[in-house]
Amino acid sequence: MASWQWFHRLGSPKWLSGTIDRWLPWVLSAGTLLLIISVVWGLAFTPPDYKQGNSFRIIYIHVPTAVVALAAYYVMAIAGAVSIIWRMKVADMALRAIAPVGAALTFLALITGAIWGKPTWGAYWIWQDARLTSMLILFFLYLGIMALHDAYQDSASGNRAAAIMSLVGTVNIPIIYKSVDWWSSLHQPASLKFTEESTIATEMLQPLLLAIPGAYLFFIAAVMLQLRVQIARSEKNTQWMAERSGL
Amino acid sequence: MSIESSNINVQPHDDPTRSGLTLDSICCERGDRLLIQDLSLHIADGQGVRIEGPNGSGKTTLLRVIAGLSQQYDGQVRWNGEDIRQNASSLATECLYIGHLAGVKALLTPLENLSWWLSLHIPSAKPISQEVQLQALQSVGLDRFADTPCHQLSAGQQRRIALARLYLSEHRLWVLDEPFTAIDAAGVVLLEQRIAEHLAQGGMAIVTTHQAMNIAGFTSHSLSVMSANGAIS
Amino acid sequence: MSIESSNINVQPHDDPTRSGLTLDSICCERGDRLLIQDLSLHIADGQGVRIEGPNGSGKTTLLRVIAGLSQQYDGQVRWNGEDIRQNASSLATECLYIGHLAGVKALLTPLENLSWWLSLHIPSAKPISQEVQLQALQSVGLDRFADTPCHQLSAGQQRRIALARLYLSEHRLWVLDEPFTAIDAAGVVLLEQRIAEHLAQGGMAIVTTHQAMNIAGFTSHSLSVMSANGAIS
Amino acid sequence: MSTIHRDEHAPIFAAFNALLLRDLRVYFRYRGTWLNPLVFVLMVITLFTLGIGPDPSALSNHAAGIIWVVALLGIMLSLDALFRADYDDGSLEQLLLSPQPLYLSVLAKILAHWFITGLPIVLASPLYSLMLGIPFSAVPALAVGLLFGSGILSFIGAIGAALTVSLRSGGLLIALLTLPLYVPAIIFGSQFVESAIEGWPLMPTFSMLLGLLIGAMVLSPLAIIGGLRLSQDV
Amino acid sequence: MSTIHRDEHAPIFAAFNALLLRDLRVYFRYRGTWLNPLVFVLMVITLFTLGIGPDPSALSNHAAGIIWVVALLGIMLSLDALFRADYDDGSLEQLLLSPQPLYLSVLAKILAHWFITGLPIVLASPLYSLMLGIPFSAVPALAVGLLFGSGILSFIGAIGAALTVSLRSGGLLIALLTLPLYVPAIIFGSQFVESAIEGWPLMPTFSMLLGLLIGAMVLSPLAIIGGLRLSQDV
Ligand code: HEM
Ligand SMILES: Nc1ncnc2c1ncn2[C@@H]1O[C@H](COP(=O)(O)OP(=O)(O)OP(=O)(O)O)[C@@H](O)[C@H]1O
Ligand SMILES: Nc1ncnc2c1ncn2[C@@H]1O[C@H](COP(=O)(O)OP(=O)(O)OP(=O)(O)O)[C@@H](O)[C@H]1O
Ligand SMILES: [Mg+2]
Ligand SMILES: [Mg+2]
Repeated sequence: MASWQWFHRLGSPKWLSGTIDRWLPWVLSAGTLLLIISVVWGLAFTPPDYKQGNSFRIIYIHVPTAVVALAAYYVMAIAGAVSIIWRMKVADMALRAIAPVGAALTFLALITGAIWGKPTWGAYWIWQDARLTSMLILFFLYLGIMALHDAYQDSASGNRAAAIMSLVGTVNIPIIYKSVDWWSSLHQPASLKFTEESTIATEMLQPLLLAIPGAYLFFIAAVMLQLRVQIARSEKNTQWMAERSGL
Repeated sequence: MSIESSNINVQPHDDPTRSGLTLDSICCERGDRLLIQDLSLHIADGQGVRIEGPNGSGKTTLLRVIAGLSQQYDGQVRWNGEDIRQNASSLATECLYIGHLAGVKALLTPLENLSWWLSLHIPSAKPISQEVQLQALQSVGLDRFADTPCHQLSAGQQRRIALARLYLSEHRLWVLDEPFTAIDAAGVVLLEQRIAEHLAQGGMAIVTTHQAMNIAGFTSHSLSVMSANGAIS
Repeated sequence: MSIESSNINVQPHDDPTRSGLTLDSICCERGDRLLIQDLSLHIADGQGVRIEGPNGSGKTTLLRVIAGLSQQYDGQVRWNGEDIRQNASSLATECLYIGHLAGVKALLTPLENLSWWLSLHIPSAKPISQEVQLQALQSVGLDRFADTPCHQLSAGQQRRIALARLYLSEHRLWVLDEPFTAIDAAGVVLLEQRIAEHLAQGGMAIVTTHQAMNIAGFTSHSLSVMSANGAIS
Repeated sequence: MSTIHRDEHAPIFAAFNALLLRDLRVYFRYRGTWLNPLVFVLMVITLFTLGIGPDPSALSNHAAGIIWVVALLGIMLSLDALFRADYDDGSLEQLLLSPQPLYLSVLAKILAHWFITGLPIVLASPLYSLMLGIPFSAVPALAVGLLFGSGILSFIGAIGAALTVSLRSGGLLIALLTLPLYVPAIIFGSQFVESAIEGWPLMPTFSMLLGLLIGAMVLSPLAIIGGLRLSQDV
Repeated sequence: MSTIHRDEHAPIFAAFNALLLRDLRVYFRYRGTWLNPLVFVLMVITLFTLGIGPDPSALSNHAAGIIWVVALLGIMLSLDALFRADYDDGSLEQLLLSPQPLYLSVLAKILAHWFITGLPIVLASPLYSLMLGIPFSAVPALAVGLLFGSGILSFIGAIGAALTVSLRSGGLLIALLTLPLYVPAIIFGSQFVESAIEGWPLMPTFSMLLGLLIGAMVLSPLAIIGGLRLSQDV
C-alpha cells in the first residue's frame, strides 16, 4: 500500500500545486542556465564545421527542441492513458498542459530545421523528406488534440476525447522514428549513439550534450507553468485554492 | 440555484441487494448549475414513478443517468443491489429507454425500424417473427404504414414507431421520457393502458410527462427548481 | 381512404375580397392518399380555429399549405381575397408560422436566435431593442438562459425560444402546429393566455394540438380519417 | 460585424446583415472551426507530396493545378452544411417564409460561408507558394485567382447544396452535381496562375474569371431559391 | 443480405447482421448513393488531369500516390455521416444501451460503410489504371493495396467521426484529427503499388499493410466506443 502512496498523492491537485511551487524556481533556473551555457559554448567556443561553416551552430537549438518535442508526445500519451484508466484529474491537466508546449517545441524544431536546410540542402523545405514531413505530422497531431479540447464545451468530455486521441496518435511515433530508414532521406539519421562511437566531433558534441538536458528541464518548467494555470482554473471553487489565493 | 428533493419509498440504505432500481444520493451538475441534489429513491417490482418538474428542472438528465447514458453524476444507481457503474450489462438487458429522440431511421420503414431494434435489444434465441412485429405496429395504429418510409409519416406516427417497442418489450424497467409527445388523445389512453399492464405484470416504470396521466400504481416525485423560474412567468 | 370535412364560418364564395384567410375547396394528396378533400373555411379578424384530428390525418399538411410552404394542393388559399399563389408576399408579411421544428440554431443563444428571426420577420424601420427581446424571453421563462447556447437547454426550453416570437409578433395570422409540445403545464396556461390576447386584439390563429386547450373565441374543425385507423387501435 | 447594425431606412439590409452575422456566429462559435478548411488544404497538399514521393520538380510544375483542385475540395467539403443545418432545425422554413427578398438572404448565407472557407484559403496563398515552390512574384496572381475562383466555387456549390438539401443522401451528391460545373473555373483559374508564373499576359483569363464570377453571383441564387422551395415539398 | 438471418444459437451475430443490414439499407434506399464515392474519385482524377494540364507523363509517374490520396478523400468525405445520423435521430442512444457487445456493433457499422465506399473504389481499379496509364499487370496489386488501404482508412476515419459526433463543428475536424493517422497507410499503400509497377518485391509492404489493417481493426473500435460514449455526455 505504502508504495502506492506517491501515486495517490500525484492524483491530488493540492499536493501537485505545492510541489510545483517548490520545484518550479529550481527547474526553471537550472534549465535556463544549461541552455545559456550550451548555446554560448556552441556559438562562441566551438570550431566551425569543415563542410557547413558556421551554419551548423543552429544544431544547438534544433536538436534539443526536436528531441524534446518527440519525448513530450510520449509523456502526453502516458498522461492520456492514466486519465483513461484511473480517471485521474491531474493526468487530464497534464495532458492539457503538455499539448501547447509540445506543439511550440515542434514548431521551433521545424523552423530551425528549415532555416538550417537553406544553407545545407539549398531549400527551406523539401517535401519528399520523411523526417521533415513526419515532424510536420507530429505538429498536426498536437494541433488536432488541442482543437478537440477546445471544441468540447464540457471540459470533462473534452479531456476524455483528447486522452483517447493522444493514445491513438502514439501509433505515429514509431513512424516518425523509422521514417528515415523507410524513405530515402536527406536528413541525418540518428547520430547520437550510446553504444557505438558517435559520428559527431567531440567538440561539437559536448555543448549539445548539455543543451539536451537543458531543453528537457526547460520543457518541464514550461509544463509546470501551464499546469498551474490548469489547476487554478479547475480548482477555483475548492477551499484549499481559496485559502491559497487568500494567503 | 438549488433543488428540492423529496424521498418517496425511501430507506434505500436498508438492503442493498434488494431487487429493483435504487437511486442513492444522486447529484447532478450541468453547466455549473446543481440540477439534482441528493436524490434517493427506490422502485420495486410493480411500481411506477412519475418524475415531475417544470421545463429545465432536470428530468431528462435524471432519466439519462438511470438508463446509463450519462456518466456525469455523483452517488449510486443500483440495479438489484449492484452499482450500474460496476455492472452495466445487467441493467442493459432489463431496461428499455425511450428518450426525446425516437431512435427511428427516417429512410427505413416502420417494420425495418422495429426489426433492427429488436435484434439489438431483445436477443432471444428464438427470433421474433414478422407477424408479431406487425401486430405491435397494429397496436400503435401503423399497420397500414408498415412499409412506408418513415420520413413520409407524420410527427405522431414517427413517435408511435418508437412506442411500438413497448408492445414487444420483455424488459423489467421502462424509462420513458415524455412518451406522449405528439401522440393524439386516443393514443395516450392506449399507452396508459399498456403501461398499467406492464406494472400489473410486475414491471417497473419511470415516466416523465407534462400532460395529465392516470395510471394505477404510480407515485409522483417532483424535481422542482427552487427559484421557480422555469415556468413561463 | 377519404376525408370528411365540415364547413364552419362557411360561405367562402360570397365576397372574395373580404379580409382574413379563406380556404376554398382545398384538396391535398400525399403519397397516393387523399388527405384533405374539398376543405373550405374562412377565418376573420379575432377568430381562432383549432384543427383537430388523429395522428396522420393531415393537420401539418394543411398548415404548411396555408403558410405557403407547400405548393402541392388543389383549390385556393386567399389572404384578404387574394390568392397566395399570385401574391405570396402579402401573406408573408402578416403570417407567423411555428411548425414541428422550432427553427432555433443549437449553437446560438436564445437572444441571438430571437434577434436573427426578428430581422427577417419583423422588418420595421425601428429595430427592436435588446431589452424588448429580453422581455420576450422573460415571458417564456428564459431570461436566465438568454446567453446559454441552445444545445445546452432542455427540450421544453428550446421550444420556448420559438414561442418567444409570439411575444414580439405583430403578425395578424398565427399558424401554430402543436405549440404546446414539450411545454410544462404552467407554460401551456400562459401560452393560452397569449393566444387569447392576440385574438382579442383582432388577430387570427390556426392551431393544432392533441392536448386539451381552452381559449375563448376558438372553433374546432376536425380532419378525421374515415377508416378511423390513425388511433392506437 | 461585432454588433447588429440596422440602418433606419433599410430593413432589407438589416435582414441581410442579420443573416450574415448569424451564420458567421454559428461558424465561429467553436474556436478553430473557421481554420479547418485552410488546415485541410494544407494537409492535403502535404499528403500529396507524401503520396507522390521523392520528386520535387513534379510538384512545382503542377503547383497551380494542385492548389486549385485542393482548394475546390476544401470548399466543397464544407458546402454540405450550408443549407442542411437550416433544413434540419427548421430555420430554413423561417427563411423561406420571411417577407424579405430571398435573393439577398441566399447571398448573405453564401457570403458568410465564403468568409470562413474561401477567404482563409485566399489569404494563405503565400504559404502554398512556399510549400510548392511557386515563385514569390506569382503570389499576387495566385491570390487574385483564388479570390475569384473561390467565389465562383461557393456560388456553384451552393446550387448543389440547395438541390440536395432534402435528400438524405449525403454530401457526395453535391460533388457529383457541381464538379462538372466547376470545370470552366478550374481551367481558367489554373491558367491564370500559370500565366503569372510564366509571365504571360493576364488580362484574357482575368476577364474570363471575372465574367464567371459575376455570372455565378447573378444567376446561381435563382437556381438556389428554386431548390430551397422544392425542399419543403418532399 | 436480402432477409434477416438469425442463427438460433447466436443472437450476438443476429445483432451484428441486423445492424449491417440496417445501415446497408439506409445507404441503398436512394438509388445511386452508393455510387457517389466512386464517381467522386473518378471526377477528382479527371479534374487533376485538367488542372495539371497537357502533360500525360506527369500523371502516370505519380499515379499510385494520386489514386491513394483521392480514394482517401472520397472515403473521408463520407465519414462524417457514419455516426452523426445515428446521433441526431437517437438511434445511437439505442445502440449504446443495447446489451449486445458494442465492439461488434461498431464493426458492423464500419463494415457497412466500407461496403458502399471502399469496395466500389477497389473494384474500379482497372478504370484508374486506364485513366492514369498504369500498366495492366499492376492492376491486381493496385486492387489489393486499395482493398487493405480502404479498410484501414475506414477504421481510422471512424475514430475521428466518433470523437466529433457530438460537436456541431462540421466534418473538417475529422480531417484534422485523422489525416495525420492516415500517413502510414498512404505511404505503404502507394509504395505497394509502385513496387508492383516497377516489379519490386511485394511482400514487405504487403505485410506492413496487413499489419496496419489488423491493428486498426482490433484497436480502433476501442477508441470509437470511447468517443461514442462520450458523445452522450455533452
Ligand atoms: C525542417 C527541417 C527539419 C526537421 C523537421 C528536422 C527534424 C528533426 C528531428 C525530429 C530530430 C530528432 C531526431 C531524434 O530525436 O531522433 C532531428 C535531429 C537532428 N537534425 Fe533535424 N530536422 C530538420 C532539418 C535539419 C537540417 C537541415 C539538418 C542539418 C543538415 C538537421 C540535422 C539534424 C541533426 C544532426 C540531428 C541530430 C540527430 C541525432 O543525433 O539524433 N536537421 N531533426
Ligand atoms: N450539457 C449541458 N450543459 C449545460 N447545461 C445543461 C446540459 N444539459 C442540460 N443542461 C441544463 O440542465 C437543465 C435540465 O435539463 P433537462 O433536459 O434535464 O430538463 P428537463 O427537466 O428534461 O426539461 P424538459 O421538461 O424541457 O424536457 C436545463 O436547464 C439545461 O440547461
Ligand atoms: N411527402 C409525403 N409523402 C407521402 N406521404 C406523406 C408525405 N407527407 C405527409 N404524408 C402523409 O400524410 C399524412 C398526414 O401527415 P401530417 O403530418 O399532415 O399529419 P398530422 O395530422 O400533422 O399528424 P400528427 O398529429 O402526427 O402531427 C401522414 O399519414 C403521412 O404519412
Ligand atoms: Mg426533458
Ligand atoms: Mg403534425
